[in-house]
Amino acid sequence: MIETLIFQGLTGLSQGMFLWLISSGLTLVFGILGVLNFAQGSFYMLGAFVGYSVLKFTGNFWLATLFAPVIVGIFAFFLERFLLKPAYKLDESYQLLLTFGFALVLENLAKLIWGSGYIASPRVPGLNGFVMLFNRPFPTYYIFIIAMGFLTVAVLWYFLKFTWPGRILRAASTNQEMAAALGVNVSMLYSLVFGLGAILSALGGILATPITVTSSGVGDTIIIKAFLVIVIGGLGSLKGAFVASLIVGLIESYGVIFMPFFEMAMIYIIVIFILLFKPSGLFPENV
Amino acid sequence: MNSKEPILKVDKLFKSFGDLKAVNGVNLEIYEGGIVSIIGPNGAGKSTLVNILTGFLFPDSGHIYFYGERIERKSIQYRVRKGLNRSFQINSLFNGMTVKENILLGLLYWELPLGRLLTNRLPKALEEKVLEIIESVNMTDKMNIEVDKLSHGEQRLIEITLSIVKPPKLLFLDEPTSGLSPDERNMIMDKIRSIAETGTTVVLIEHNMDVVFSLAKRIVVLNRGSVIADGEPSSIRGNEEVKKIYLGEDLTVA
Amino acid sequence: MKAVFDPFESFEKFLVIVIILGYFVAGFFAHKFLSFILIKAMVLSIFAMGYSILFARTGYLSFGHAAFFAVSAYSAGLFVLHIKNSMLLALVVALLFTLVVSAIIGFLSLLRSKIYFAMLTLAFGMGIYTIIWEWESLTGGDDGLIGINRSSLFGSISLVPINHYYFFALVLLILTAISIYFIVYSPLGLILNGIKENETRMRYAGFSPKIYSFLAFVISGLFAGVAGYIDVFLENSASPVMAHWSESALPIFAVLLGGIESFSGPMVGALLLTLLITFLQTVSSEWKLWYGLIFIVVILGLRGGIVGFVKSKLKGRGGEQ
Amino acid sequence: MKKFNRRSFVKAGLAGSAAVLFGGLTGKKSEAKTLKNPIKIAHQAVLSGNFATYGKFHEMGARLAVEEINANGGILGSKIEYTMKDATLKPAVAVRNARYFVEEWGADMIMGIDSSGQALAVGKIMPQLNKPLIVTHAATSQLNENLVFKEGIKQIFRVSVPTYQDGISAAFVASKLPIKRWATISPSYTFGRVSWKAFKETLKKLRPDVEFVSESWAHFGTVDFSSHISKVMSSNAEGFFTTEWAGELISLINQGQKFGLFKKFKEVLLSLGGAMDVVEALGKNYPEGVWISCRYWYEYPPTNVNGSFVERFYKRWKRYPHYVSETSYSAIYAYKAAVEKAKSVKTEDVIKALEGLTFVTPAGRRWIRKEDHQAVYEVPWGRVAHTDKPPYVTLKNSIMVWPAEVYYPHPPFKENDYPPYYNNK
Amino acid sequence: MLEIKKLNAYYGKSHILWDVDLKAEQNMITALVGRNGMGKTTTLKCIMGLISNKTGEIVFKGEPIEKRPPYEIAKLGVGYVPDDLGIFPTLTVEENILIASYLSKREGVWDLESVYMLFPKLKQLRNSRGGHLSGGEKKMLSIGRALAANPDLILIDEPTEGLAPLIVQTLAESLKRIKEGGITILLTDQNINFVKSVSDFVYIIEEGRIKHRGTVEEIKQSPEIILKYLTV
Repeated sequence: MIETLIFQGLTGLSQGMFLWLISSGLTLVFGILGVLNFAQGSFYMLGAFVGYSVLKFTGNFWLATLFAPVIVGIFAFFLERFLLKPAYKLDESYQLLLTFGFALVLENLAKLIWGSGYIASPRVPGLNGFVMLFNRPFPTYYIFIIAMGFLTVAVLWYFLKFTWPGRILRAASTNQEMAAALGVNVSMLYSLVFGLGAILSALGGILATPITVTSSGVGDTIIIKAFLVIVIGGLGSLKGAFVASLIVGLIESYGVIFMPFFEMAMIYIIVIFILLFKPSGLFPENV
Repeated sequence: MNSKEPILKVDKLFKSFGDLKAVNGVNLEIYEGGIVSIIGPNGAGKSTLVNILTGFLFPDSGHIYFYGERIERKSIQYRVRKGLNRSFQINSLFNGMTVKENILLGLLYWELPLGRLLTNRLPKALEEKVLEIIESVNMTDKMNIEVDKLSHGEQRLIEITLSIVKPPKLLFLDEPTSGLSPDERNMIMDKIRSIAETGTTVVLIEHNMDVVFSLAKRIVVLNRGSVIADGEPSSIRGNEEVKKIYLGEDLTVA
Repeated sequence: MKAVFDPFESFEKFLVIVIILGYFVAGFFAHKFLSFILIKAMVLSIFAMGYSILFARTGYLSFGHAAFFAVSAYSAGLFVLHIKNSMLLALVVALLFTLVVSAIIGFLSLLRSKIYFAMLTLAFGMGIYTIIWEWESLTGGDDGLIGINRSSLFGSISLVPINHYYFFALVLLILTAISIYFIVYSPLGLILNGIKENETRMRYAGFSPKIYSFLAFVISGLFAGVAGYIDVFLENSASPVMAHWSESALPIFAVLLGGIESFSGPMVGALLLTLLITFLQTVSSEWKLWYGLIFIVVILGLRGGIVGFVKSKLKGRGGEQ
Repeated sequence: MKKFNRRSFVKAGLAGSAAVLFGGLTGKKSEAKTLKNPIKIAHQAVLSGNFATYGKFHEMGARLAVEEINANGGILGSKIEYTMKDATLKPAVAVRNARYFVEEWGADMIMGIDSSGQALAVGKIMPQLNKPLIVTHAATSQLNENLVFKEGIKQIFRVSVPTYQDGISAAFVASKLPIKRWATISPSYTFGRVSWKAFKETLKKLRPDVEFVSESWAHFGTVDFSSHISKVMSSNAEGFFTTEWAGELISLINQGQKFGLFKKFKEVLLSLGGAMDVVEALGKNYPEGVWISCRYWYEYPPTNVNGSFVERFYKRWKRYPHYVSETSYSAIYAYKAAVEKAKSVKTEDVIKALEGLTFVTPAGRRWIRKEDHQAVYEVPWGRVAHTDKPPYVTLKNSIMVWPAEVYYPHPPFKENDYPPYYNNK
Repeated sequence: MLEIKKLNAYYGKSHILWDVDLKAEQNMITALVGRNGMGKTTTLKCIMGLISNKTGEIVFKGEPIEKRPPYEIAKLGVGYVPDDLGIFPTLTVEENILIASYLSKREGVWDLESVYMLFPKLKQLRNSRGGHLSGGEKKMLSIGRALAANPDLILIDEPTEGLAPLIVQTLAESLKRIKEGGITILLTDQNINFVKSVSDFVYIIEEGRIKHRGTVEEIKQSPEIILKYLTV
């Protein structure tokens, strides 16, 4: 039983990491731009598709992992410049609706470009095997995913804590007027943060390709979960997004054993409780 | 000052934001009738005090008694229904709605029987009352204009009118003349006088000393969240401590 | 543009009456598919008009109203399938259930405001979706409820032929339009608008805004229920996707397309949206792409919706004279 | 095991030679007087979202049939006009499309439909529309048992297999395997539950000694199966059965490989593992040795009819036919056969002609039962082996087939009346 | 250094500044004096580019800046100490200072060490989060941060607000040293004694209009002006 619990825990962690990659992007964008970005799921999907194209072109999964998020990030950067900026004067619910429109369009554009089929999963050199835990195999790729999750946490933490662009980001999240008065180009910062958010989500997308299937509808499914994650964690809190991603991942994983038909409902129940009793989430804090 | 019971009694009120003590143990009694002014330099805690007294913020500690009833944890609307209202420093109207609709919204709670919530035509008396109020501020010709299209002075007039459509017993006016031209200021001052004459006790938070001294019978001076002087205008004018806080603490470097 | 003293009130009224007359006349000429599509448009109109009370008037964005649509559809369907084959009683039962569910969800969601409110309605709505999907013994799970047939009204008026049902739906549409008219152009409508414009000021005017927001929520929920009721007897079936959050985007889009500030907007928007989707689906298999693009254009470029656009043109002409 | 293979091949050969009606290649010239020009056939399937690939495969099969028939003079001289619409997976959309096809576009026959909910919703309104509906994918047994057999909605036909195939025929395979303990990860909706129940009950009858030790239910739209896999792998099961399909099955296989699922379980049965979308996506990565099936497999039956169909299909689309391509293709030929038999496009005549119709299709001989309008045909199971040319997966050396009649429940359908009707001895 | 001509500014419908003309001469401390609510903060925000709804000219070092965004104005060499001080609460004291030098990329005498020398208290607090400082500490930090960007002109809004007398005195000393270091200062205040002690040139603003201008000597010699505009 103990081994089962540990195995479920590990798979839950790996599921949580994908949620973390999406919800960290959502959190950054919300923390700086104040926009709840529905299209974050589309960036996840684009990450997988663009990654697939890069992989086809280069034949190297690691190059795809490197380039796909950057390409998607650049795309998001321009999307923000041209289509999201005009909406900042609107009410926040309109911004949400606008990004919902982005998601609709991107999903269908992807279908036009990459077709409607399922995209084959690449093999990842060196990570196709498994390690033995309690005499049961556990795939190395999942361990890699968990490690990548923690790595992105570390990199983001380091970036925000110890680099100047990161400090500027933290500064701007608390006082944009002062940041501007010190020389921060806030409009550019917005575009860059939107791009960075897209990079994180797209990284999630490409990393998921070796184990799941990619199709144009995949962003839709995951964004709702990510929304729930950031509500649990606290809007705008990266720490909260991380902890909540892991909580949701673990609940789903243990739910499969303990309450097979209600693990989906569990998330909603938690969200409802959080909103009623701790409305600002687990970690109400700024980026 | 007055042997009667105060209508508003503030007892050791505290409110902090982080380590900033915005309101630091304020004690205050307001008696019925006339105009009282609260003045003080920037950051003295005037706005926070008004926000706490009118229910926009809850205090950290201390009590507020309105006609003897403790109200410091009551909702805004509860206090309003008891006869305590305010105007806002930065106009807080129903933008996008006409003058008439603004005034009507101010009156609806008091004047409309619940059963007529869905009537397509307003009760005659109510309709007349709205027109009467609009006329009293000389805006009859502008009553179908959306308020955000009016001049700043006109908006301010409606701001104040909105707080007195149902005359409150105690009214806080937060910087009623800020951002106004001299003409507009005189108009607002007349308005304030007439409000006080109808029996509403007015508490005026104001920067403009001409306005304060020409209207107020009693002045309360706030500095760093505490009351440092309280008395008739003449005594305030001669108060050295007040002079100091306005002109700067007595500096040896000077 | 706003409640009670809208100078365009008569224009709005006129527009709604024209559309209703149009539906009425079309009812005699439309052949089967067109009447089906027009009933669909009426369903969306009722849904959107009710939704506009919450979204356009009171300023709350809900992603959970599809759930009320579905609750009504399922309770009406289950009632005629298992208890009594009476469409009138089914309407009463459906609205009763919708009332209870929307009151509970509305109460809980309104404990928080703005973006949290949108999230909460999404969560509660998806909770209902999950219940419908999983409670297979009652709801038929993913297969849904089937065979929900129309019967007759008062024992004599048969609603089985689609053109009869068309006029039944039209009567409900007219009743909805009248109710919405009375809400929008009444003190209640003004109060709701006041909450949207300035909730704090409403408190200083003596109101308890939450009570009225709750009222708006339940009203909009009830009309979602009316729409769900008509739909289930039109489709003769109910399925869990009815409750999915993405279905809540339809009334939102209808309201935005028609014009968020206007009384006739939801009706205009619903009709256009229904025709638009039908048209796009016919001409292109990538219809959702076009749908999304139009959505973006409406939000970025056509803030007052179509009715708002027409009104500003009319107003502009009036100003020049 | 070999015995079965041989027997199945014999049967298949017989079926191939028993071709009675197959107009596509006969190229019969049109008769002088045409019935109606053009004959309109409308098709709907899911073209958007996660399952969009299904709609494309549907369309490829149907278009191929239409092109062939039109090139050969049409149906009794009338050309076919064909249209295709996105049905999404929402019943309301399918109903709207159906209404549009019949009432607006003037379709003579409508076909397609993927989800059970859609099939039932559209089925229910068929008396109003009164045109033949040929379902090519949705598998719910309620369609033929309740709507057609019990309620008498005669307009509904289905050329694809009902869920029996997925659960019951899998149990036939399982009964021959030397293992006792079974586990499943099944879709958490009606289709998955019905199939698993059918599998369990049938297998229990065939092999009273088996046990079902672990089940895990995955929601519709699950992308990550790892916790389900982890759960079933912690049991002591030896065999694994699933009716997961499309993208979800691909995910399950991918993740299963990573977790060593195909090593842990001695036998794995994937009822829909033979669907071409899954085969294309996995290609050479398809784990060898697992048992797969689906509602049509491009290598079966090894007849000329099938071989030439696969060839033409490949030539036209550069892909191998999916089962929905074959069912869509055959639906149109079934309709053609019926119209030619009835010499009429009137709904009642076509229905009458279709009832009891036996016709030869790429998937072999199909026979439409009169009582419930279900086309009965055989579908193979086999073990995955790799080849060097696309689609890189072959079952050639391990195909197992049972006569469909023995595992299709018969009218009158009684509750929980699962086979075997087939006498094992 | 800085010249403002006919500046009018608005908040919504509210006309806050009326034809304000103002000059800040090189290497001087210019004070804009008035009671609160008179438009002092708005004037500084206009210079910094934080208010877009304005008309008139603002010329800094010969260059018109009224149309420029705040970050460009900052890079031209204008530092800003707002009345709320604008300390970044989640950054440490040291980060708060260094972020300014990082962003400005301007060379000069001011760096972390020289700021610490000016305000030794900050050095002790270097690793505390900005949000945890007291009001006086925040004030030092805000000024120190503005200096670290090595601006040519520094705008200080209400430097004495909320400060204890002793600290005001230290502050006056510090401002003089900053001036000696070659930085022009434009400050607003209502504490006339403080203004008298530090500034070279004084503008008195009331109701958004400049009512009086003169050197500090002139102001000192006309107490009636002070009484008229500044006291109760």
